[in-house]
Parts: sequence; structure tokens; C-alpha cells
Amino acid sequence: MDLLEYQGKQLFARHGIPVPDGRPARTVDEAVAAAKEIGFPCAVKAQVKIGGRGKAGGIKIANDEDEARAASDAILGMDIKGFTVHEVWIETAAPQIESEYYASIVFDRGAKAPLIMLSTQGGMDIEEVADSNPDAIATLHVDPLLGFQDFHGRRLAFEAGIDADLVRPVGAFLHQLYGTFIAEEALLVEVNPLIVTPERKVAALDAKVTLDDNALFRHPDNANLRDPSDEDPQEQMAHERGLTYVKLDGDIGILGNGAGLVMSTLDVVAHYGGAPANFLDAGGGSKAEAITSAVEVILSDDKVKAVLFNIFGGITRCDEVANGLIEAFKTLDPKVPFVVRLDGTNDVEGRKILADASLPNVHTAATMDEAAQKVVALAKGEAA
Amino acid sequence: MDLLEYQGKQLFARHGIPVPDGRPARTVDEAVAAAKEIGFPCAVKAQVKIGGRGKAGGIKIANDEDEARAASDAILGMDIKGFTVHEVWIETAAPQIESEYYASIVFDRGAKAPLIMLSTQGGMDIEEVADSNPDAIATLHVDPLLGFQDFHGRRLAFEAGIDADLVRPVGAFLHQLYGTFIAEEALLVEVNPLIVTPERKVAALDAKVTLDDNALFRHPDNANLRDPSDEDPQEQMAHERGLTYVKLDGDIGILGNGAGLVMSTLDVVAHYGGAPANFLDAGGGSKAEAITSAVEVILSDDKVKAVLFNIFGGITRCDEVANGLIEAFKTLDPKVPFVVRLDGTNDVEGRKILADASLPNVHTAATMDEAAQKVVALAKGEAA
Amino acid sequence: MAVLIDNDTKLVVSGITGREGTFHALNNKSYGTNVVAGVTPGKGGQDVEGIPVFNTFRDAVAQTGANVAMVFVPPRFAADSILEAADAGIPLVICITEGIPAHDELRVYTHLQRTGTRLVGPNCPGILSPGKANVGIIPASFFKEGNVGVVSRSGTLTYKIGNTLAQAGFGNSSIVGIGGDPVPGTSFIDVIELFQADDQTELIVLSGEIGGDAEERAADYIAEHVTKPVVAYIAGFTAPPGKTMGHAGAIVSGSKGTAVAKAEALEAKGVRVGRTPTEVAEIAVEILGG
Amino acid sequence: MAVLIDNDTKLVVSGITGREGTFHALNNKSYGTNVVAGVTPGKGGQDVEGIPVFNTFRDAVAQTGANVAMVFVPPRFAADSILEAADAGIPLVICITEGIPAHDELRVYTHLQRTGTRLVGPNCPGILSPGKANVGIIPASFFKEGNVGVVSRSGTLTYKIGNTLAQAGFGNSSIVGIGGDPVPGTSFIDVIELFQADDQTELIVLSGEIGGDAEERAADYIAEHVTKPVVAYIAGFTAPPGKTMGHAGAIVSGSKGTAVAKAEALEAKGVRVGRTPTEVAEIAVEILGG
Repeated sequence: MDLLEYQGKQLFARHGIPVPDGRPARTVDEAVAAAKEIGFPCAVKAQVKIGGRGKAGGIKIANDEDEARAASDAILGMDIKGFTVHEVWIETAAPQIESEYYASIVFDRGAKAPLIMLSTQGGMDIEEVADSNPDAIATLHVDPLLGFQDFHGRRLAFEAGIDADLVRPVGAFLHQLYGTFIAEEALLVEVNPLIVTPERKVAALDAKVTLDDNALFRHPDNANLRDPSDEDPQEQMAHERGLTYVKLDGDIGILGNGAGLVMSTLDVVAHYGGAPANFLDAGGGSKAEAITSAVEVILSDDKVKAVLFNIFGGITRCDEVANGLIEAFKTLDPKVPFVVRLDGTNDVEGRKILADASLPNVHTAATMDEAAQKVVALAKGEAA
Repeated sequence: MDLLEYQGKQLFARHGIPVPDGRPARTVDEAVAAAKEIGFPCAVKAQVKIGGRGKAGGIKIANDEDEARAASDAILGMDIKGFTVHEVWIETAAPQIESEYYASIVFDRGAKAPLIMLSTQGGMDIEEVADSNPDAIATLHVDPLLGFQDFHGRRLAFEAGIDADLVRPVGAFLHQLYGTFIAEEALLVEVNPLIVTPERKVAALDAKVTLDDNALFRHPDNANLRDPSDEDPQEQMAHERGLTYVKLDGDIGILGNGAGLVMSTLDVVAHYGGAPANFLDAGGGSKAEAITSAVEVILSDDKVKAVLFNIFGGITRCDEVANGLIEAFKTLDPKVPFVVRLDGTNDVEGRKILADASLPNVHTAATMDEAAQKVVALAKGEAA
Repeated sequence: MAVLIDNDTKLVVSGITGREGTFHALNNKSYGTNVVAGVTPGKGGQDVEGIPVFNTFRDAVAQTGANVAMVFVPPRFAADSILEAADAGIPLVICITEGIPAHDELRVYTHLQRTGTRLVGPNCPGILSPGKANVGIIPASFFKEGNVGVVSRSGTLTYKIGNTLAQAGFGNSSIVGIGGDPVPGTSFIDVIELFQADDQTELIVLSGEIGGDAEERAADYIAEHVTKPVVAYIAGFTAPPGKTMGHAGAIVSGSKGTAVAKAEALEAKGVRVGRTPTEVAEIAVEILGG
Repeated sequence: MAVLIDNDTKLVVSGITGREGTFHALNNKSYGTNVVAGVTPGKGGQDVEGIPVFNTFRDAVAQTGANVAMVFVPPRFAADSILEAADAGIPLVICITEGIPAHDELRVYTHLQRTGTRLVGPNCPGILSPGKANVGIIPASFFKEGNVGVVSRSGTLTYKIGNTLAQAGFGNSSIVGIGGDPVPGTSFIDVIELFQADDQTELIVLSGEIGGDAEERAADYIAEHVTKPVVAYIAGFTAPPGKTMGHAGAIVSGSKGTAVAKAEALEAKGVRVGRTPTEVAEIAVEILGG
């Protein structure tokens, strides 16, 4: 789960990491009240889970109440790269900035250890720095059982070329950032820029945090940060039903069981010229009810022109899937064609159930390739 | 540093370990006031760093104010195995006890890991249990970097034969005890008995805690628990002067440099029939001033009948030691004979300085054995 | 020969008294796997259709000589169960549980590197050595004994590939699901090393997917150490960046972990990559001369 | 040959800009030890009488090829410095610092077991290989090159024993102070193993003291693995239980760790134990036929 900037900063503050004072607001009036509380000048910052909001006009400085009103009015509701701004964060305007550094900790799967990165090239896109000037980024893996040691901070700071007087405070900052990463079970914590003030203090001027969904049961406060209004309506519906669903751009609805098989199904559909509308894994041991529920999610996306069922029965039984589809047709009365391919456990029974039901506009296929070809044709309005 | 029972319990309470409510008191009036606050019946418990106080009459139950007064009056000032009781702990009288368990964590040097021990044979001397019924003690080493895991608690509880319904609470108790051991950098935490109430709750009815002196700089609150009035006057004086001194029972004062050499000197003196009065390591690089200071500590023990200096100069220079001794004779005018053996760095110079000073009643020796024999004779009032 | 599990396997199942645990333990047993014990704290002394249940792994090992553990407990208890199995000296732990927190996996992985215990999974379907033993949830009826070793990050896709091979007349030495999580205990490389050393295995099928760089590493390893033919499949060519495709580990981060990069890395090292599961089977048949 | 340090030693000193660090680094250098670098964070670029100072161990290793580290920083910084040296890939770290918290030592020890770095100490006088190199605070002038290897938990006592041997005409291959702390990085056994394999060493002197069971373990090891003669000394026969005798590790706990038990354990395995340092030297002379 990605956090909004201000949620990340509030998390940081709980772990002693210095961040500018601020208040969140969902309406212009709230924003103005927050600005008066914070004092002027203040920054009004769009809260969206996408980079580049500064360039898009999503960050404005307000020197008085009128400017705060105008800024929040302009920003709230703004569309930034497809993300609507529902919230702003009113923050003490950045103190004078002497330097902008970059610091992050990522869960490095390859190395199987947290990876800390530090650079004096803050304020820029770090991937650009990595491409153009990789030596400007100091990196270090931390042994997960030993944890962060003081020398880690020194090594990173000296290697990044940070001024000698800042080696200790930057090291302490990284130590706290690591503490946050571990305590909150984050997959990413990123501070860009990490600023240095004229008083030679450091602070986090931005915060990007990704938490591990699988660990939220241990962090009920964080779990509450999930904002359903942020999610795509189909994804939200799927989430509520315990289905694994990812919205895509195409027009062919996909349902399968097992993440690998569904990914593979998308690929095969694309291979034959189709465009999948979604990833939907009905899961292992899918029961009839889950299938019905999944069909409803797929059809709620009105771009869908045809649906492909690709089931390889293992724990999942094909007869259950067939019954679920029949039930879905009863309750949902779909208007788009279906292609169904059943293989594996109880496939013969499942195919027979479907044949007996003779659902309208439901086609069957013997192989994955045949199924993909059929559904692509149907989505284009051709005969299967 | 060993903590008193109540200090250990206050430490436990800070880490969420259930302990009975209590108050410390240094006078009878304080004790009575504490008892009234706690309520009756309450226990009045002598606070001394030695076991067996119950049998010695150091624990009494008070059912009202008068009994509290009588009990604390009897216990305060009592001598228990050579330890004077300066403080009592007034505690809610133990709730009804269903079972008494034993739990401890020791810093196991041999295995280089914390060792957890759990037994249902609580309330007894655990060394006796270990001798008579070793199977009654479940033991487990914890990997210091991995830390305590839930299964450790289960394994210990099942292996100790604890009732099934208590496996979880006892495991949680051990987890907290381990947390205390690590967070406070203890060398020992022992709970005997760990009680089970009729409500099937567990609590620590006693607490024995040894902290690592070397780690006290990270634990200022714990450092403040040191009570100089508890210490032997010579040890206290040596501690203030930064000398490593251990009081012993004999009459020959010993000064050397380096812990191993001093231990060896004690052994050699004993080998020749003498009884050392102390262990005193003047340390590496001992300067004249430290030597003077050390002599003062040794002589403050009026049992001392003769003093042995055994110096092997490495970083320590024998001329410095000789000068320190001369200075000590000027300021302290000792009445007992000294035997001095100087070897190593600048030994020739040191011996010459001593010879020139011709201090009264100071004898020299060429070897450790000769020095030991001389000092033993002198302590017996014989000629060296 | 097969790899990891065979006729010498003595299986202990953690979470055996749960609904799923009971079902799959009995399923594995009915396949012929020697299921010697279960572990459920507090239920020691009971049995599950004749399989004795113990309170701890140590008891189970002491009483039955169990040498493989299957972990089937809910995610919040899984790391602890794996560590307990390792503490009891079990050399192979197969964790089926999905949804274990990533930091738990990291701690467990790091610790196990320092012990003698191998973890397969988590979030994996288990291991099947046809004709010998089945540990996990792989539907064994689709597979027969043979000379193709399969190692895969996904479950159903593996069944699909194995089934296609079976229809073409080929069987399997072992099918090893290493799981779809960010920190699998056993990597492609580990299993490929085993297949390379396994007499029964003549062809290796690697079924990968987007996310991480395990396939790229495997490509390098294959080029240097593997003499047997390897055929690969990669799922997720159409996956958009930044979206987790079902498996916690299946996510393209920025430009890293794409299916294209993985397929190219493998092909650059001479590994043939099938673009559909059917094509994988066809290549395998071609190589084995079916 | 000598053990651990010799003419190939390239020493980096952590804490070189401190008073003691400077003194002993220069002292070691004047003995002939190849002192190539110092480390003091923030003082990189400076030098100590020609020895270049670096901000980090990694810089020092990269620039000078240092292969032995001596740690001379105050106790609260020592664990970090040892871990930094190990992180920089230095295979041997000798820690002189006394007073390191026991839990720090435990963490460091456990971590180093999993890396390729050996720690000698903490709270030790260092290592002297007479005629080759001196790392630490052992006063080298009392010792000459020879065939007696000494391993000891205490400093001054070691000098005493070495000096007595020298007076009897014997020199040393190496003198290794393993330190008086509860968790020494290197044990008696580790050093005895090195002496057993060292051509120059013909007799091994083990100088132990009360506390722990390192001497008892060494006795078992010697009986099984050591063919060279071993003479032992144990200090602390008169130490009362429960009192720490100067060294943090020198404490008799209950009935455990007594000098009597240690001497008996050694003698039971055929190791001769001298009752005084002089007697140790006499036994050594007798064995070597001086």
C-alpha cells in the first residue's frame, strides 16, 4: 500500500524523523483554517500517489489567507496524470534550503536485504541520477538480523560526499529512517529531498512510503490509512470480495485461477491481438459463489466486450466453476459473449454441466490458444 | 551490578511483566505509610542482595498497621548473612498461589548466547533441582541476532510440563522477560517463584537481576540504582578512585598490575601459607599518583599486617611505581612492612629509586616466589 | 532419483488439525507420501486419521524421525513455524502458506542461510516427485514419472505445463514450486543445481514470471553450470508497471523485472523460451525427440 | 612461521588519533610492524607521523590493502568499529579496548561467526610474533623469537611467563592475548589449532584463569587434536565465588569456573599444569630440554 505524502510524514514524525509541521485538508475551508493555524507563508500540496505533481501545478506557496484559499481551490479536484486530488497538505513553507539530498531504503528482493541509498543529488528523479551519474549514489545493504549500525551511516555519508559536519546528523537520520522501515514493515521509504537548513539541521521535505499489505494485521493504524475512494471502483469491489483484481486498459475480461496462469492468459490473449481489460485471479479452490462474484466484478467494467474463462482445475474443481457461471448468468444476465476453457480436475463434468445449461452466447474451447483466439474475435465483433 | 528485589521488580514492571504492587521504605514510619497505601494484608520484605532471607526472618506478613510497624521495626537493621538490611519492600500480600514455577535467563558465556531456563519446581533453590532432578528444568539457547520467537516459549513450556492452558501466558511471560534481559543489558534475570493464581494468571513474586556494569552508560536510570552504602568501605573507596579492588578475608595487602598477575600473586601468597586481604589491580600504565591512592585503599583495611607489591612493568614503568610508593610513605606513614618486587620496564631504575629512598620496613625481592615467602613471614610477625 | 522428496521422505505437517491442513496431509498420504506426524500446539497426543499429532516439532522429530516439514498455518504464524522446524533440525521445510509479511520472510531467510535447513516457498504449491512422494497441493493425477524436471514460481501454470507435457507423452522427475513471494527460500538456481545433478532428469523446464531478477540470475547460472537442456517460460508480458499481479513478488518496478528483459536474458544465454505454455511443451518435445 | 601476524601484516589502527592509539600505533610501527593506515571518522586526509588517516575502514583497505585491524577506541564505540572493519573485509581484527558491554560482544561475536573475519579480544593485550610484528600493547623487549607459542587470557601474567621463559633461554613463535572478557572473539582452542599447525611452534603454553569453561573445552580439544606438548597455568585458585577479579570474565559462578576444576580438567587430559608462573617455565624448560 502506497501512502500519501502527509501520511508518510506523520509516520516519520512518530519515529522521531524531523518533518515540517503540517495539516491535511479535504475542503477549501479546511485548508484555509489549516493554513491560519500553520502560519504564512505555507505550502499547499496536492496529495496524490504519483510523482511530478510540482510540475503539474499541484504545489503552491500561499503568503496569506486569500492565497491559501485560491491555491487550495485550484488544487483540490485537479487531475494529475489521471489521479484526482481529494486532499491537500498544508505545510510550513520550506525553511531556507542550503542543500537537497536524497535518501531511501528499499526492500531489495535480489539481495534479500534492505538497501539504503544516499545521494547529494536530491530533488531530482533518482533514476535519472542513477543513469547519468551512478557514482553520486552511495549504497549499502544492511544485514536484516544485525540491523543498522552507526558505521553504516558514516560509510554512506562519507561515500556520498556529504560535508563532514553533516556526517553525524545524516547518519542519525538514516538510522531513524531504517527504524521506521523495520518497525512499520515498509517495502520502501524515500525522502526526496532530504534538506539541509542554514542552521545545518536535516529534515524530510517529502515522504514516499510503501507498506507491506501482508503485514497490516500487525499495524492496525496503518491499515486504516487505506482510502477506498482512491481506488478504481472495480478494484475496490474486488478487494471487498477478497478477489485479486487488477484493472487494465483493454476490452476482454479475463478470469482464471492462479496468478501465473492468469498472467499467462493475458499474454496469450495479447499474443493473438486482443487487449485484456483486467487481471482476475479467482484463487485456489474457487467455489461457485466466488465465480459468480468475480463475473460481477468483470462485468461492472463497461469497456468489457467479451470474457474469457481459463481454468486449470487443481484444488479448484471445474464443475464448481461451471455452476458458478450458470448462477452468474441467472443473476447478472450478461450481454457480452463468454469463452470458457475448462481443464483439470472434474473438467469432463464441468463441460457437461455447461453443455446441458446451454447458456446464451457462451463458447467453449479445448486449448488456451483456441480460447484466446475465439475471445479476441468475439471482442472485435467477429464470429468466434 | 546486582539489583535489590524491588529494583528488579520495578524494572520488570517497566517492561510489562506482571508483579505485585509495592513500595520501598527506609524507615519504620515510611514502611507503615507504605503499608497503609498498599492495604492489608501486606508483606514486609528485607531488601538484601543475598538469598535465604525468608528463613532468616526477613519476610513477614502484616495484617494491620501495628503488625506492619512491628515487622518493619524487626527487619530494618537486621543482619542477614553479613548483610545489614537498610531497606524494606512493602508489597501486596501474595495472592492465592496455585503453582510456583521457576524462570530465568542467564548470559551463557560458554554457549555465547542467552540461556532460558524454565521449571515447574519453583520456590526452591534451582541448583538443588538441577542436581536432584535435571529433567525438571527445560532449557533453550536463543540466537542473539534472531531473538526470542514464539516457538521458544512453547518449546520451553511443553518441555517443562506446564499445563496446556498456561503454555501461552507462560510463553508471553518469557518473551517479556527476554525483552527485559536484552533492553536492560542484564547478565541475569531470575524469577523464583513465578506464580500461577487461581485465575490462571502468572506473575513474578521475586526478582533477581544482575546488570552489566559496562553497559550502564546506556542506562542512566539503572546506573543510579547503585547504592554506595551497600558496598564495603574499601571497595567503595577504590571504586571512587577508579581502582579494581576486591575485599578478601586475610591480612596481607596485595597490589599488582594486571588482573591475571594479581590473581596469580594471591595464589602464590596462599601457596606459601599466607592469606591475602584483597585483590587490587592498579591497572595498565599505573602512574605514581595511582600507586599512592592504591596504598591508601589497602591500608584503610585495618586487618592488613603486611603489603606485597608485585609489579611486572609493561606499559607500567617500575620507576613510576617506586616514586608512587615513596609518595605514599610520605603522606600515609604506614606502620606495616612492605615487600616490593619490581620487574620489567625500568625495573633497574625503580629498584635504585627505592634503594636510595631507604624507606623504613620496605623489603625487596627478586622473584615472585621470594616476595610471597617474605610477605607471609612478615605478616606472621617473623623476620622477612 | 528425483529431487528434494522421494521414498525416504518422512513428512511432518504443521497445522495438520486445520481444515486445509487435514485435507492436504491426507491427500499427500493417500498418494503414498510417508506422512509420519502432525504438529499443533496443545493437541499433542491426538491423531488425524492415524497420523500422530505433537505439540512441538522437536517432539515430532524425536518420536518419528520426520525429515521434511510442510507448513500449512495462517500467515501470521508461518514464520514462527518455519523457524521451529529448523530449530528441530529438519533439513527441508516446504511452506504452502500465502500472505506471509515480507519482513518475516527476510528474517527467516537470513536466519536459515546460517543453519542447515532449506526452505521451499512460501506461497508455493509444494513439490511432487511422481511415483514417489507428493508434499503440498499439486494435483498429482495430471503427472506421471519421467525425465522432465520443472521448477516454477506459480502453481496452476505449472500444472498446465506439466499436463501439456504429459499429453505429449512425457513425465516428470520432480516438479518444484518455489513460490510467488518476494523472498523465496529456494531459488531457481538452487533447484536447477539439483536437477543438473539428478540422474533421472534429462530436461529442465523453468517457469518464471515478472518481478525481481531470479530468472536473469538463473540464466547466468545455466550458462556456466548446466549441461542439460533448459526450456523456459515467462508469464506477464502484458503486466503494467507498478501493479502486483496476484503474487506478492510479481510486480514490475520501474523498468526492472519485466518479462521481456527476463526472456532476453535467458535467450542471450542460449535458453529457449516458449511464448505460450503450449510452445514450451512443443520445444520440450522437440528436444527430447518425442 | 608464527601465527596470525607476521611480516605480511598490514595494520590499520582504529582510533589512531587518540592519545593511546597514537602511542601504541607508533610503538608497533617502531617495532617493525607495517602500520599502513589509521581510521578516525572526520580526520580522513590527515596523517599521524606519516601514517595516513582515513574516514572509514573501506577507504583504508581500498587505499592501503590493510589486512589486520587494531581497535583502540573507547568501549561505547568499539563494537561498531569491529563491525566496520569486518564489513570492509578485513580478515583479522584485534580489539584492545576494555569495558565493552557484554551484549555488544555477544552481537558482534554472533555476527562475525557468519562472516570471514576473526576477532582477537576484546580486552586483550594484542599479539606479538617476535622478530616479525607486534600488534597491541605487549612490551616486545622482553621477548625473543623462538619455539614456544603462548595463548593467554591475561596480559601482565603473559609477560611474566614469557619473560621467565626468555630468562631460561627460550623464545616465542607468537604470544596471543585472547583477553579477559566473557565473550572473547577467539578462544584457546582456535589459537591452539593454529599453534599445532605452525612449524615454528614446538611447545604451547596456555595461561588461563577462573570463569567460564574455555579451559575445560581446551583440555578436551588438546586430548583429541594436539600432538605438541602443552603446559598450562591457571590463575585464581584463591578467588572467592561471585566476585569479579578484575577481568569481566574472571568470576566463579556458584561452583562453576573454579581454578581447581580447570586444572583438574587439563591434568585429566594429560596437560601438565604449573602451580606458579615459575613452575610453568620450569616445566617448559624440562620438556624442551633447556
